[in-house]
Amino acid sequence: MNIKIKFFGQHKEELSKSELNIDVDSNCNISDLIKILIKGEPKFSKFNSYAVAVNLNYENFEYILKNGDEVAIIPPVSGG
Amino acid sequence: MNIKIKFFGQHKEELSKSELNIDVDSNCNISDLIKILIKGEPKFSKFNSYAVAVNLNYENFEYILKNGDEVAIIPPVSGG
Amino acid sequence: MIDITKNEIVLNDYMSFKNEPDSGSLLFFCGTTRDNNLNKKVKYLEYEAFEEMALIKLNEIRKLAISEWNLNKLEIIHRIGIVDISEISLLIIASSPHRNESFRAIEYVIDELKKSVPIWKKEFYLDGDAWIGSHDNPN
Amino acid sequence: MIDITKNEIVLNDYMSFKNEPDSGSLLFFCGTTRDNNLNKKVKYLEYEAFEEMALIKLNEIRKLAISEWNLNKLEIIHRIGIVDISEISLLIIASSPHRNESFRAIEYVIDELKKSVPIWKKEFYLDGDAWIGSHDNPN
Repeated sequence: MNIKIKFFGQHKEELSKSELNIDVDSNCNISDLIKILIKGEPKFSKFNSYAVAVNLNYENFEYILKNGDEVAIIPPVSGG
Repeated sequence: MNIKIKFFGQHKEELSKSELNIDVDSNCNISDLIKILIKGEPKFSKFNSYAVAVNLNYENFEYILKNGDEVAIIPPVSGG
Repeated sequence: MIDITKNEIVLNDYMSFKNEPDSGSLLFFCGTTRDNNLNKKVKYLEYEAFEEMALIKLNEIRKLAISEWNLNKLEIIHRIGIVDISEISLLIIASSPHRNESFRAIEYVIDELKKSVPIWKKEFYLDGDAWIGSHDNPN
Repeated sequence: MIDITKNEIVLNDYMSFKNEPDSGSLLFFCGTTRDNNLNKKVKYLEYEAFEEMALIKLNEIRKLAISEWNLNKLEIIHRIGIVDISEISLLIIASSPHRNESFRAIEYVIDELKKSVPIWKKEFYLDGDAWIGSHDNPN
């Protein structure tokens, strides 16, 4: 399955990219995706605190991904 | 002693006057002044709830008046 | 700044300034004439003030609020005379480093103003009028 | 109305309307760039948003606030990009029959916005910069 990952703020800056496409096996949840992400982007391992949204909704790390899902990694927000 | 009394809002409207000069004896306090006021202006007796300011400061009813004091009868305020 | 004015309060007149550089919060409260009260249709309001004393009381409230919440700016403008529906009777502007202070200060000013500042409101209805705030024997 | 905009937020643009006839309270909150934070001199801020999602979240917050406090109006405008000192990053306007609802609603919107709306702030100092809100290992 193909998953699109979006990065923002400090993540985007640190990884020097705003998007990434990753192929994952079926039954992959978000925790699994993060492990795969860190293998390809070791710099991401320094980040401990972020939320994840799938197709514009916040989801927990057990969420099972579907082909074509867009996963946004959300650093701690600080609008206002 | 001469005391000037100022009326506002519903009092001014009811008595059809905004000011009144009253002669009182020395040692007259505000309670005494109100009794004298009601004798001259019986319509004022219908009002139960008001504060009193002497020379622009709120004072209690035991306040002893001095010659030339300006006494403002303050109906319940409702600014805003 | 404190003001009691017979003129219409026009918000744009107060919007030309930028916030203070060391403020992160700027809050504007407008009290406006509502077209109804206690199930009666209101045509307009009329405010009367004991101006000399009201200015003193507003200044006292302002100074207390500025020192209590460490404000960079606090302006209180109260209109008197006839105030039509939707027009502003009271404008309060507060500026502070953080937002909580602006909110608390403006709520304090309104509460205190309604307790101690000699300003009176009369509501005009389709079929009469009434002074607000009085618990005295009605006519 | 909800908006996320790259343009400067000019208060006068939002001041031309009169308050709703059945409202007695109109409250404007402006969050502005402060020239200091945590004892550092701030030169300017830069905001970034995940706009598509931020608009959805702001709309959810707005709907909840309107129904919770029975507001007649609630507008939320957030600026993104560079925001200079004293300029407005966040404008919230609330209108309600009584004042308490306007105050509670705006405080609620700010609190929720700071919890769940994907917008990020970077502070630029004389000697560097920092993303705000992060508790991750610093560089």
